[in-house]
Amino acid sequence: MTEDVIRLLTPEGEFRAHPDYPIEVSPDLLRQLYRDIILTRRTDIESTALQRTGELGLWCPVLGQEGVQIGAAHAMRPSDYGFTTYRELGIFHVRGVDPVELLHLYRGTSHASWDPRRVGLGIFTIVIGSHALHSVGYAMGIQRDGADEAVLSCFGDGATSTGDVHEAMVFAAAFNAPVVFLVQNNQWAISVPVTRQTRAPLATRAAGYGIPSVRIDGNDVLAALGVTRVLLDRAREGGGPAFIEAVTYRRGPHTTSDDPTRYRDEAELDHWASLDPLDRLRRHMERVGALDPAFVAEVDAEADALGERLREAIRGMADPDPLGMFDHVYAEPHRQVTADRAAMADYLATVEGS
Amino acid sequence: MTEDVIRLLTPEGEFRAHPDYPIEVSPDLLRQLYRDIILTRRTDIESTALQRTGELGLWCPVLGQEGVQIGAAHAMRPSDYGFTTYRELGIFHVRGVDPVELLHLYRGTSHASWDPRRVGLGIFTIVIGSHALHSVGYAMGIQRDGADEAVLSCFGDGATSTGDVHEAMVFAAAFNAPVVFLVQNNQWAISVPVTRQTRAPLATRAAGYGIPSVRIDGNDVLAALGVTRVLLDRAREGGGPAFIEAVTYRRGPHTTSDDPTRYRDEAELDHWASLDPLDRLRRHMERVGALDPAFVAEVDAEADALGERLREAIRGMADPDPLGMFDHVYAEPHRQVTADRAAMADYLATVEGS
Amino acid sequence: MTSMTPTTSMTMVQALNAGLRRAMEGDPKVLLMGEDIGPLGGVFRVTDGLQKDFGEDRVIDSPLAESGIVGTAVGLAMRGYRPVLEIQFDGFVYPAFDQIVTMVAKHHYRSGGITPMPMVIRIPYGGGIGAVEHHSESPEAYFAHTPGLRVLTPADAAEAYVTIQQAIASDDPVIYFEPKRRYWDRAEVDEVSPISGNPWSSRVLRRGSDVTLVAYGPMVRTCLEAADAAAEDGVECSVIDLRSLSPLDLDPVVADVQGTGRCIVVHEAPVMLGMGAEVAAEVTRRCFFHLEAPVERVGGAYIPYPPNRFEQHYLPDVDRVLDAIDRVTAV
Amino acid sequence: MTSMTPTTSMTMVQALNAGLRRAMEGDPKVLLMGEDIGPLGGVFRVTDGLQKDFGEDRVIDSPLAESGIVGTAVGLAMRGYRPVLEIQFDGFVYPAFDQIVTMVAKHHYRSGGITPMPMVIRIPYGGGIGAVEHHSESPEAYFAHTPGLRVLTPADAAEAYVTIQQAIASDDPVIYFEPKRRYWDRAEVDEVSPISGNPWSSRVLRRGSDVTLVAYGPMVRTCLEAADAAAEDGVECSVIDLRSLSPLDLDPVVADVQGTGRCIVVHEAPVMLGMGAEVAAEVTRRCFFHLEAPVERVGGAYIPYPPNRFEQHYLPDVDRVLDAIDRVTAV
Ligand SMILES: Cc1ncc(C[n+]2csc(CCOP(=O)(O)OP(=O)(O)O)c2C)c(N)n1
Ligand SMILES: Cc1ncc(C[n+]2csc(CCOP(=O)(O)OP(=O)(O)O)c2C)c(N)n1
Ligand SMILES: [Mg+2]
Ligand SMILES: [Mg+2]
Repeated sequence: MTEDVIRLLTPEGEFRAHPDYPIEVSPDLLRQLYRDIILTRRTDIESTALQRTGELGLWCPVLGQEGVQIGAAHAMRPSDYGFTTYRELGIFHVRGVDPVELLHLYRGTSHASWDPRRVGLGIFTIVIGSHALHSVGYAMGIQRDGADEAVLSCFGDGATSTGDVHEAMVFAAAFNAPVVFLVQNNQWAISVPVTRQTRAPLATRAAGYGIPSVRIDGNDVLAALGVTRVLLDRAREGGGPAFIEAVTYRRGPHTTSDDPTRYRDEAELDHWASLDPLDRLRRHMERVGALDPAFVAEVDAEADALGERLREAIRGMADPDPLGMFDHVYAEPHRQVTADRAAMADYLATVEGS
Repeated sequence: MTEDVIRLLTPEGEFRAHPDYPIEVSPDLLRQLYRDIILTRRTDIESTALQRTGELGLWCPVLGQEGVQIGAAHAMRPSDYGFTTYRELGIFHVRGVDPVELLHLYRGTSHASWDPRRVGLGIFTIVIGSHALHSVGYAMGIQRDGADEAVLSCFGDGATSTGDVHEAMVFAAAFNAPVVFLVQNNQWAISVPVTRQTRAPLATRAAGYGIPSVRIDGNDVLAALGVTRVLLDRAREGGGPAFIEAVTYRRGPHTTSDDPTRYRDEAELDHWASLDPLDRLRRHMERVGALDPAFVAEVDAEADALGERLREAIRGMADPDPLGMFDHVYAEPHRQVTADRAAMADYLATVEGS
Repeated sequence: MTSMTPTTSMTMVQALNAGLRRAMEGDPKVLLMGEDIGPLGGVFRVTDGLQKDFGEDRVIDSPLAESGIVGTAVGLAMRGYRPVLEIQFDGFVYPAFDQIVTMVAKHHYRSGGITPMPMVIRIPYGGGIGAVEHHSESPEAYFAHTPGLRVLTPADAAEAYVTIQQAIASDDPVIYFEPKRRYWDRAEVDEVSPISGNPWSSRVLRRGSDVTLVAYGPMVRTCLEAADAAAEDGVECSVIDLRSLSPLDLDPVVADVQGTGRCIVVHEAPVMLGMGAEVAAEVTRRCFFHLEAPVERVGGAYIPYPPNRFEQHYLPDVDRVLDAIDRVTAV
Repeated sequence: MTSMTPTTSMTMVQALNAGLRRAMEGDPKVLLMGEDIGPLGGVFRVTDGLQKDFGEDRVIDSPLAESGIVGTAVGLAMRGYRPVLEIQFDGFVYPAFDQIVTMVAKHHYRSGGITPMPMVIRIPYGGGIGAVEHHSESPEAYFAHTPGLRVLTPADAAEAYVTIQQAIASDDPVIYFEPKRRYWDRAEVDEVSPISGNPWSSRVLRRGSDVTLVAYGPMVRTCLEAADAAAEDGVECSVIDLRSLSPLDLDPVVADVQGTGRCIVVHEAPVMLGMGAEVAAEVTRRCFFHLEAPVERVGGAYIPYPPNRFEQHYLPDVDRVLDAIDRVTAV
């Protein structure tokens, strides 16, 4: 399943250059990637814990998919734009989303996960597949602006079955839009295996639209970085859309509400745990001597601080002002909203008064 | 554009056997196909004329596409089932739809074009692409019945952009449904050229779902017959879905309301007129001596009779009983419909009474 | 209920599961399709164990595509099957809206009565469970405004057990809205008696002389509780469960309002063009000279379903209903 | 209209074309997208000549995919563009329903006010032109029931010229319903004066003391004609054009009904849960002690739009409105 993929880092941590996807692997880069994985993983763990204690309503674990996410996010320029699903903590992290900001959504105080203008990342939607079209439209806007930018559009294997992802590919090809689609094939859409979505590798879908595609090892952070960078560059230069299938695995439950024991084997999990993207990176860093104990300790301390900050920010966070729910339904005043808000204000006043 | 296609009959009318698509070309078969094209073309012409004189509200000419339609329809067994668009007169004809029945729809007296149980053909929908899913569902039913049947699912090049056609391919592949998709790539979706829907040949779409595909010369009635038959047989035997792109051309307007001079060149038309499917068949029949004058005259007479029958049946056809519009909204009684019908009956009685 | 028929205490989830099972046992043409309804048993476990017992051909885990689920079901129905579909959450029915509105709703009509479209589309709906966006919506008015569909919503487990089977038995397509916040409420379910009764009618659950409360689905329990509370204040309320939103049976409401002269309709969906608008318009037309006060509508504000920390304020509750009772009795 | 401003006689198609042109001239961020809107100029020629003058980057012939059209427009709007989309016919908006309801309507809200969604979705709607299936529907209630959208519908060419520009100028998404049977009606259009007025309000077109007729889009002309006919019989009607279905401005209706005591709402869409339900419910609430008769609703039956040889009976016409006037004045 992972044999026919582009891979720059073997499971044993050996680097193998690929002529089409050149990448300069400096110790600084390695340390950056290492740090990003560690911090992403810490937020993931803390968020699961916060959900368990009732502070969050839900959490979508990312364990196992950090490699592709962090690699791909580093392939983006600050001026590029991204669209993702809920399960892309690695990308959120690299783009500079504050996890506290993100957790507002899972806390239930806000639908908005961050300010897209600051991080160059559209707020995500839970409606599967639908943002693939937004990506293409945004890329068509870039084209019309003549800007030197491109879009990274991420979705899951399940999403590839939706009509919207198809129409996104059709539009991207028709208008030669500067967008790179990145499918994280994590083998499952909740309880449904990827074999129910397709019997050919997902990467082969692209050719039918005249879009080039690449299948990569999604647990190899360097492959994700190298391949995505080449394809984003190509898109920026007018080369048009491209498609990446990253073969990876969701090792946690679909969400904290899920019970994966109902549908999958422990053995599968063990196999993929042995391909862990962090372990692989660590092995490589050890090989090249880029992982000194001081650095490791520093990152661990940073992760501890992050965890503590998260817990403090979320625990017992106050509920919002009820009337806040009427804000921003429209950009301009709307009679029905105004009236409903006034009625609610009156009602709340009565209730308080009584 | 038509060079890389499967073709059994050259434009000059020469037959060239293909090892994968064996076909026995008897004089009887040729005469049958000839007759079908002539009669289809006559209904097409008569219907356009009936629209021009106001007897029909609309008509969708089929000129140029009769080859693929009649060939494919002959590949079906009576027990097979088909789903089509509005522009498939050749298929309607071969399956035994009475054109008078069909014209009810364009006359505006009925939405239903025929009794699907009799002709093994779902009534068509104008909502582009949506019936591709019905085809797959029907085929899943065949599978569950363990029946020796298959489905032919026809749509246009424009339809391939819709989410529903994509989801139909996904489901067909996932369930290995006995369905053959047949795209009539007639180069245009109203005023939009096929290059706006795709930059790769449409036939290449199929591989991404793990579905085999064939690109055929859509103006070659024998290729349509031979290829469709092999793929329907394969589907019936459990081989799963297949996909055919028939490269052809709509030589008339999109509908009688359309003005194609706004968007396409005369030269294109001339080119495709030179590839006319009837001319090609005729040339072949002349070569093999299967086109004697008596037969030609007999078919012409049959066509004349058909034309006259159509004109007589349609011209001045009475409007339906107004209360008929309340019939069949539901299979079982429904309070709101009953009430609205009663109110309308009362109202009509008042109006008549006054 | 006073008879000797043995009953079982069940949650609504269990009742639906039992009802589906019985329908599948009774008719081999009934099959289920949806996302995650197989080994997982659905995210709410409504189909728990059914794939194990009826096989993968009758309990079908679909690809992730709602238009695909409904569209292929149209084909299955044309072939003589009776598909029962699960849409995972209310907010994910929209990709299937085209198939539902243009095909499911219209096909019997457009075929001139030749091709029935027996299909049930189950949709867990409504708020109150602290869910994330798109998991708490009440889109029932879209469907009830669409001729050709039937729309049914059970208020409790006993109702769910019976009406899911009646929906499946209907030759018409039924949008079956399951009030997810009531999924875990228990009721006594009679699994023994033959299924009977007309699901396409309203149910009078309580009679009172002062105010008529009209609700359906999740708000029925809320209204029953409000009626209890009002009774303590000396205001006697009728409570009527519409149950079927299409057809809409207002006869019992009209009869009751002719006595009480006061009517309140309660639902979670936005008031603007919600079911309450139809009830108010039609009850007013039929009770014009009996009404002491205008029909009052209690429901969602004209805003998208808010983040869940707002939902206690967004959703109608007992206090909001009592407030409306105060208003109509003050006129 | 009595001023010296020069006006031009235009059909509604021409007025829309002129309005689009002016909006595109005024703001380079405005762009058009849809099926067949380029060289063909749209099946109704509303965009005739615009691609020639503004180029293929601003007048975009899309692939055949409605969800794709609306979904990519969402991305364009996020990027700062103001897309104006054409859905070819009412019956083909449903494949885009998910994008409209879950994204277009909610995005400004869900982004916490950061990302506006200025977008106009033009939809030729309604019947009366003898069209085939799916070409005559009136789906406006679906959209007006959806918080986050604005819904506008012009009744004549002069209105169309102005309000299409106002819709484009709005930072909110607008579903713009064009009454296709009025496409070829002419009116005097003022292309000179600056665009002014509040489109999100109802217009009183005629004042009469006996009955208030409320309509929008295609039925405005029908009501004006009915009012003329009624006047000959001595019944004086007001005629109010709602114009905006969301927001819905019932103030002028309420004020008028407080005088007339009688109100009739007319639309093509099914009466059940149609705009008339909301108008009836709300006008009754606000005019409870002024109404002499219940608010009457004249509209489509609870059936799919029938084959066009039935449409003269299906569609409300002057006689049906007069019949309703008889009914309300008889009370
Ligand atoms: C349109 C839609 N249908 C159903 C769902 C419910 N749902 C949430 S996540 C999910 C599976 C998604 O799988 P995939 O695309 O592979 O992403 P992953 O969760 O594996 O990252 C489903 C079915 C949804 N959110 N949206
Ligand atoms: C969902 C939908 N959108 C738009 C239309 C309007 N329309 C009717 S036919 C057509 C073009 C169809 O092109 P194609 O699929 O190539 O079939 P052809 O007409 O060429 O046979 C369009 C856009 C429609 N019928 N349905
Ligand atoms: Mg997945
Ligand atoms: Mg075509």
